[in-house]
Amino acid sequence: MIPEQPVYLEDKVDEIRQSGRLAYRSTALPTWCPGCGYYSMTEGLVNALTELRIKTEDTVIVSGIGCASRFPFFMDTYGFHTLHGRALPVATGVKVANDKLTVVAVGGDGDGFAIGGGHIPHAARRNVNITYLLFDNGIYGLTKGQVSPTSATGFITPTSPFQNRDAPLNPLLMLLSYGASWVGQAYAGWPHHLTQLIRQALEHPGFSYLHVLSPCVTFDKTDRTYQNLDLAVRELDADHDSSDMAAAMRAAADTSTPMLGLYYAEMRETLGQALDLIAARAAGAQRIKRATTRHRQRKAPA
Amino acid sequence: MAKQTDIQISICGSAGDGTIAVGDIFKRAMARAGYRVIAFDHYPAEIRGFGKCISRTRISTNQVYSMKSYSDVLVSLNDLHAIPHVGEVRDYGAIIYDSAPMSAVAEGAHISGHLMPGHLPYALPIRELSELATGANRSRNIVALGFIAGLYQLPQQAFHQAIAAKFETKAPAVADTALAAFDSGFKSGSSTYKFDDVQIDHSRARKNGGEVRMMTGNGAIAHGCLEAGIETFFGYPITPATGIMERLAVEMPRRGGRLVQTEDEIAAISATIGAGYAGARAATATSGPGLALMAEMLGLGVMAEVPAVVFVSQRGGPSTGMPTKTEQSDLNLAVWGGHGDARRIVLAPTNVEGCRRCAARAFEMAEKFQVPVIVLIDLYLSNRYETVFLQGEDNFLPKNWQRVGSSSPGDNYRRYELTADGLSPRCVPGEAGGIHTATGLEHDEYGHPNDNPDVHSLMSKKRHEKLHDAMKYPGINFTKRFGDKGKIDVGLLAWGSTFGEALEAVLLAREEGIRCAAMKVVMMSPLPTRPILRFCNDCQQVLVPELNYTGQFANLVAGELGRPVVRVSHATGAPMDINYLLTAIRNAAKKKLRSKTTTSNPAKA
Amino acid sequence: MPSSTHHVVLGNGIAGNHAADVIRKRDPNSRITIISAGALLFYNRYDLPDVFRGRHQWVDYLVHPPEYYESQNITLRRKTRVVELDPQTQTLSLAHRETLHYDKLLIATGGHAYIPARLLDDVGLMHSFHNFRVAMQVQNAVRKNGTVIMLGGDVMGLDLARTIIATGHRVIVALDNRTFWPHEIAQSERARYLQALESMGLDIWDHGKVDHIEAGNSKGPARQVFFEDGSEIRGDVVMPFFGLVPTVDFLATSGIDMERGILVSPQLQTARDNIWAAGDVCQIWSATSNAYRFYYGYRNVKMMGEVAAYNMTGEQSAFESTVDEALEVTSKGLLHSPFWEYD
Amino acid sequence: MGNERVRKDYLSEDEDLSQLQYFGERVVTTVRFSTDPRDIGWVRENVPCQAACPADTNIPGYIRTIVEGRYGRSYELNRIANILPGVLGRICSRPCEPVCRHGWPGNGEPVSICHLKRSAASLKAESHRISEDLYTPTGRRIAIVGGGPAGIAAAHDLSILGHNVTIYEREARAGGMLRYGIPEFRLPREVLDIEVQNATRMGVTLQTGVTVGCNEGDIPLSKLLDRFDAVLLATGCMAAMPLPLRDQLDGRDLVQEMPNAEYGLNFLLDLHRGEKKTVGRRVAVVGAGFTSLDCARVARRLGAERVTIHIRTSENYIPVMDEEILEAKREGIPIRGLRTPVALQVDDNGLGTGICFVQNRLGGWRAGGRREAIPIPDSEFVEPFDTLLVAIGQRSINDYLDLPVELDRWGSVRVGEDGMTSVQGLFATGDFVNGSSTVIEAIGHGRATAGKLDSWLMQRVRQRKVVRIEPVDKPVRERQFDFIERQSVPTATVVDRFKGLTTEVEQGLDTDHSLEEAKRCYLCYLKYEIDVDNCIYCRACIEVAPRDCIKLVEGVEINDDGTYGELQETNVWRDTAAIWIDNDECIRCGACYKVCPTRCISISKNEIITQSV
Repeated sequence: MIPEQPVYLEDKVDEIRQSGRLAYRSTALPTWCPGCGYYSMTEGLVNALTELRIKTEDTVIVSGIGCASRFPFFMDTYGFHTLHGRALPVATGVKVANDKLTVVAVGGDGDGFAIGGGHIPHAARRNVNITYLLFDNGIYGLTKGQVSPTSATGFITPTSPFQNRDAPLNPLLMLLSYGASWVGQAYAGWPHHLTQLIRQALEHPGFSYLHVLSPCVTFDKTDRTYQNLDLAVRELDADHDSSDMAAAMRAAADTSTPMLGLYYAEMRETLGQALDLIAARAAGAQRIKRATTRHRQRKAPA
Repeated sequence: MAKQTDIQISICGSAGDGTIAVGDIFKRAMARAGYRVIAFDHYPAEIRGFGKCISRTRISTNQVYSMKSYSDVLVSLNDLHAIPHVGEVRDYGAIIYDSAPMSAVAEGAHISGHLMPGHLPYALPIRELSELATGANRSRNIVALGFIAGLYQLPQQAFHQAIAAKFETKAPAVADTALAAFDSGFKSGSSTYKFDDVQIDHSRARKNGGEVRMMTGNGAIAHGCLEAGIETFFGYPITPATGIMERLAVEMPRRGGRLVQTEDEIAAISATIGAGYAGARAATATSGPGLALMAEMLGLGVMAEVPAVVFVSQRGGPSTGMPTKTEQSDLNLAVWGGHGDARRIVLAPTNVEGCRRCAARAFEMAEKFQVPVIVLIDLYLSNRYETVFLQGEDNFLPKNWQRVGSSSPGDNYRRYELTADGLSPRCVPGEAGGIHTATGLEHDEYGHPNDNPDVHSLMSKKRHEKLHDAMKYPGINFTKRFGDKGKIDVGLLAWGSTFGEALEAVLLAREEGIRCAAMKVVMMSPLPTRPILRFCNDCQQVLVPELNYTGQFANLVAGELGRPVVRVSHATGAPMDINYLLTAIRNAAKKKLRSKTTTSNPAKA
Repeated sequence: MPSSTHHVVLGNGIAGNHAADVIRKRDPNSRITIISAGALLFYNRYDLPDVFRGRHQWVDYLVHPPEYYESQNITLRRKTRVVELDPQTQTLSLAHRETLHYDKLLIATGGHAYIPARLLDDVGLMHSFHNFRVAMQVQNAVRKNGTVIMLGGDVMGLDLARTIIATGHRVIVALDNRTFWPHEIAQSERARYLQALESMGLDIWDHGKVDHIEAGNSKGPARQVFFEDGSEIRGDVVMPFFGLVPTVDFLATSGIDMERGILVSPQLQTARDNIWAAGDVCQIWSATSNAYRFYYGYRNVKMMGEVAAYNMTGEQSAFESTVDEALEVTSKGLLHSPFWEYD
Repeated sequence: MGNERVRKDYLSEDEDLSQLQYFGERVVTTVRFSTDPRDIGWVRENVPCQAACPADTNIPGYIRTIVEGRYGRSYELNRIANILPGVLGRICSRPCEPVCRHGWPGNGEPVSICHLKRSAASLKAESHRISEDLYTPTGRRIAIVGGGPAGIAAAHDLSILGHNVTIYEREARAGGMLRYGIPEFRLPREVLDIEVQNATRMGVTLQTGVTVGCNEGDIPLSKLLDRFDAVLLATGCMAAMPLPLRDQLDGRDLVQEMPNAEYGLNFLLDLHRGEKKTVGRRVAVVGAGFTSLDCARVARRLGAERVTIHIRTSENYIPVMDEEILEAKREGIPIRGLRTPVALQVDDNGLGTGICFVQNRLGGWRAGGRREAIPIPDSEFVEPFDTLLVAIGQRSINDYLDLPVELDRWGSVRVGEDGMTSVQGLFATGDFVNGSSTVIEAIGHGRATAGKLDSWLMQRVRQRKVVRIEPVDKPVRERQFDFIERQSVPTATVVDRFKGLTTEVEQGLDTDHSLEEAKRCYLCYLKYEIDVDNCIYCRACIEVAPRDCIKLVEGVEINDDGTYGELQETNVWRDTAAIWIDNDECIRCGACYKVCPTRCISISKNEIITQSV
């Protein structure tokens, strides 16, 4: 679109250069399929990090396996490309090791909800202060288009040639019930909105889960395409109360018209705080214990 | 008498009798008294109820590394459980039991009917004494303990302190009760005429017993972790490794360390690798089944060159196998487990002291060689107690990784730079200029994915050859020979907990005049083949005793040395049977004699 | 014949052990259990005086090594006291509340030292000598060249006295009407026998009955014995030797005929089926003297055990003592009792 | 015909999503005007046809309106530029077509821009009314000498600007070369009449049959200069270039002396003035321009049996459209190349019998894509003829100037930046200044000079070029349009052509063919731009791009004149500040636009228009 004020591309380019956005990018060109929503996620993260002025060396991006796995390679931050389904526990390890780091786990629906499904509830309940960007395109892209836990019933893929008969998961409902302290949904087709949500997610102290809807432009030409998503998605109602779990769950339950925005957020003790508290308690306990020991030893010889 | 102290006391009871607890007090008291202790408890797989518990403690003037094949004293807190163990008491050894059980017992159900003629019975109204002293029969175990102390005139003070320490977290009344029970037992023990020939050489007890610590293998590992300044630990409960986590859960927070119980072993190793990547000294602990789950992530650690320490305490397998029985059947998994050429460092300490040292060094090695280090022990070593010197601490290195290689952070930094020794400059998140992405994909020096043939061969070479120096790493004897020097008839090549029994057997065999020696091998991967080969060449016959069916270590050695060895495999779930081993040595020695006579004559002619 | 018959022998003495030995020979497959109140394997009490000769290892007193019991498949239950016998159900109740069933029972619990009622208060101050442990205690209690006071002075005591004196100690015998028990001594003969005692080196103390005993003060001898006539003597130990009484207390409810001991036929059969008795515990019917009487001495006791064993395993042989029971004074003027002999 | 569907696509207000595969709604913001050199430079660089057009015709604009079926608007867009669309739609030399992006390597044939111009003119509604933005009268009086294309164009503009304009035309009617040089079978006179009429009817006084010159009866230029505020000379090049021949004495011109030889220009002028012209059986035409072709074709129509065109190089290198050459050949006119006339053979009674050529070989290149011709020694030969027509070029005549006007070394007047000659108030334009050129160049130059003249008169610039930027809410092309063949124009049969001199050869495109042809146009004035704010750098556009038209760039150079320079391409992710659609390569297929997941690609229409200031 043409803005009212004439904007010239090269002016914009200078602006971008000055913004420092590019510093977050690696030199290697992303190898995702052109049009892939991961680009949207990458830019969203890049912009959010830029806005928040988070240093590249203080950022760690952890990925598992799947199309997301290459994510870290396209960022000039610290990155760890791990194993299928293991992004969350590894990220937890990084965060526990160094609370000062901004840790972002990225993964797809297969990585997150199939092989890695066991880790999500625990990252959520521990409220480890990381951000989990889950990229849901309802398909296994890297292995060339098999059904995933979020594939629609009836979806036909090489591994479900006679239609997928499984019901898809409802990740948002899961995360809400897992006790994730920040749950939001974005859409790769709305990059600005996505950026803002990622920013909020990064700012949230605790486990923030951002569900990013995206097509697989290569292996799903029929079901979850940009066209269809464009028509399906809408923003959460303006009056949605993100502190109201019930409301969030109602919204999450409506899968026909996926709603974008912040579903639920609460402030809760993070894993880091918990561990600090434990450390404090332990220090205290030690003092008490010594006292009793002395008492005993006075008595013992009697 | 000049004879040095070397006695083994077994306390047998039912879960809930406080068998293990009282055994614990006993060994701690003896350690305080300055004796060397090794102890191995047997407790049931059942959570509660009437499972059998046996606490065996061997105390000696000089540290020994295996239990004796027999006990000198058996205390029965529960006859039904104790009766089958009467046979493990030697002739003229003592058996202490309750002469006044609370309820009538069926014919043959009382231990007094099962003593061997050589045993010396001490029928003691344990329950009554307990009730007399404490008003309740719950302190039978401690009465019995007191009785032993009294009977053998062990230092009462040491026991008082041990008991006080044991119950320091409980209400004071608890400790008072315990002390009263002990004293009554002690009194009757002292006044009992001593028929047995169990001898304790009090003169040789080190007076300054304080600097000696009593630890299990698990405890020693935890201790080593703490000495190494462990920062994060992630674990998932599994017998027999849980003790490590439980200990660290108490101690780490006090030192600002962070411990998280994860949802499974996969998460545990994942988080450990994550923390290692982030620069923390990180570890996890598990057993065979857990290690199997961790195999994939270990591959990542090797590929991404992330330091991490994994403590593995083996138990009876495969599958759930025998969770409370010991076995050395995860060696293959530890050394080779996982996909791809995933060379990692595997240390297998042979005693509790070794557990501590290996645990601490493991962090240093993981850091220096940028690779996961597995410290492989087994249930026997995990749970057995030994006295450990903390005097003259090895000074373990604080966390640091030297900047090797030419590329320095910021300046064309190459995380996986190919260097002479294969070690690359490591940076961790938070360090400007060190930004890189660690990956499980094959990668070039910068860490960029690259599956070009040259890159793969070069990087594979790097990942393997950087470990050569590990065999030279100071502070641990990766191999050590004991027994006869020079050419010998029989050599035992032993690893892990089994080495203790091997050494014991060798000592016994030497008393029989067999020329033999034992070599302990602490480093399983990479295998220090040179010293092992030298040893083997000194031996007419090399026996490899181990607690598994297939002879995993034997296979490893035979494979790497291309030299035949004799498997002495013993997969019963129990520690290596010294007599079984002794027989094997005798046979080997005989065979050797035969072969000598047949072969030597023509040689002479 | 493969027999699962359970032969239970009460008593780990000479009678019991010889019985067990014979039973095993005659019925190799039967179950044999010997029940002993003591802690040790079978040893020869006749050797116990040797504790004064420096023989302090109980192992040295054993008649059989441990392996013997294994080879003979004999179960020896030590530190086990029988508290009750029920002939109806053929069960024994043991002190630790275990019950034990028997098919054939031999009671050979022997006897224990008789203590005159008036001395019961001072039992704690007296030393007995009935087993290794107490023997050792006596040996420990007696100082070098110390003094042993024997009250009464039966043949066991006199036997011990010989050794004590031989090892350089002093023995004072406080005479009593049970001196020389179980030998019956005619008054006329008494002086001659006392003479013999003195010539053996014993000190005779003839001041009538003991009034009471006291522990001595820190220095000086550990014991003082006061007599009714006010006289007193001092020594390291005071040992009662008033003869034996059968150990039968646990038979109170068993309905077995007893006088002082268990009354048995010449076949050593008690009044109850499947129960025999042998040794110092039993009184055997003597047709010649028309009375139930005791037979003492190693050979008698051994014989009883064997006879009982035969009869328990199907024989019907009778006991006949072959021992001349007379106490004699040797040509050297020394005493000699046939009950001192054993092999 | 796909015609209906396409119309529907582009005309219906409610878009049919299923057919137009693009997503979401555009926020159409207001049109804006820009004088930013980057915008102007962009149009100049990215609309090659318009850049090539001397009259600065908004070619994409008028072609798109044809696609939209708005022929009238299309005609107007043309007229704004060249005032004689119908005429130029037939005889324009089409400098635009060779540069047409569609003709670039790999893109196929250029769009037949010219024929579409004609379609606009001929297909516009009967009721079409032309519109003019009239300025208020200034009272200034301007005399224009010469009623040719340049003069007429200038007159039109000056009159619109509110001046009183008088054209002094020597001939009986206005039109100059259009009327007297170009044969009717190429340019029907009624078309010419209407458009000249349209151009001059807003208060332009036509003084025909009046010669400005020094002979008696003529109006001296000096006098005009007194009577008018300004005088504009637009007398073109009305004299034929003499044929240089060997051993030809000074002053003599064999061509003029010979009864059966003539200069082609004069031949045509006479013909169109109404003279009865005849030619022999064999006609030799020397020369390689429109004139020579016209002469040859006229000669055929006049009954000549063998007409041959002799040229110095070869037909590949002559400044004539291929169609013309093709038509000439169809009419049986061979073109003989690589020969230069060196002499004429004359018989006793002075008739030329043959022309003597020297054989050439091709040499190096000359400016304007012409080739050198290098004579081969001793290679002369003779072509016999009955009639010789020489058309090797034209020149201006300035013997009528009674003022000391500065001339250049070719003898034409020298004009300054402001279009004025060395004489105050005396301006000159068209071929008279530039030497023989094309109609469209004359018109363009005439109008340009008119603008300068106006500025001089009013002492200020009253008009300027601005870029009009209008958002376009969807791509108006589809990729398949790129595969439409260039539509060929139907022509009259040779038999019919020879029935007379007036039968128009090219019939022009009918509605359907016009539409098809129009669809071919890339509409280069559409600017495809990526909004980097919205761009996620996913490169989906690059994936679907039909050519290397979308690039990862660090930035773009800006030339000294403020226009865009080279794109600084990169393939380093961190340096990729933007994904940039290189409009130079862009063929406006809309593929990128349709595939963009975030709809960050915008389309705008960038047209240069004249704005009054």
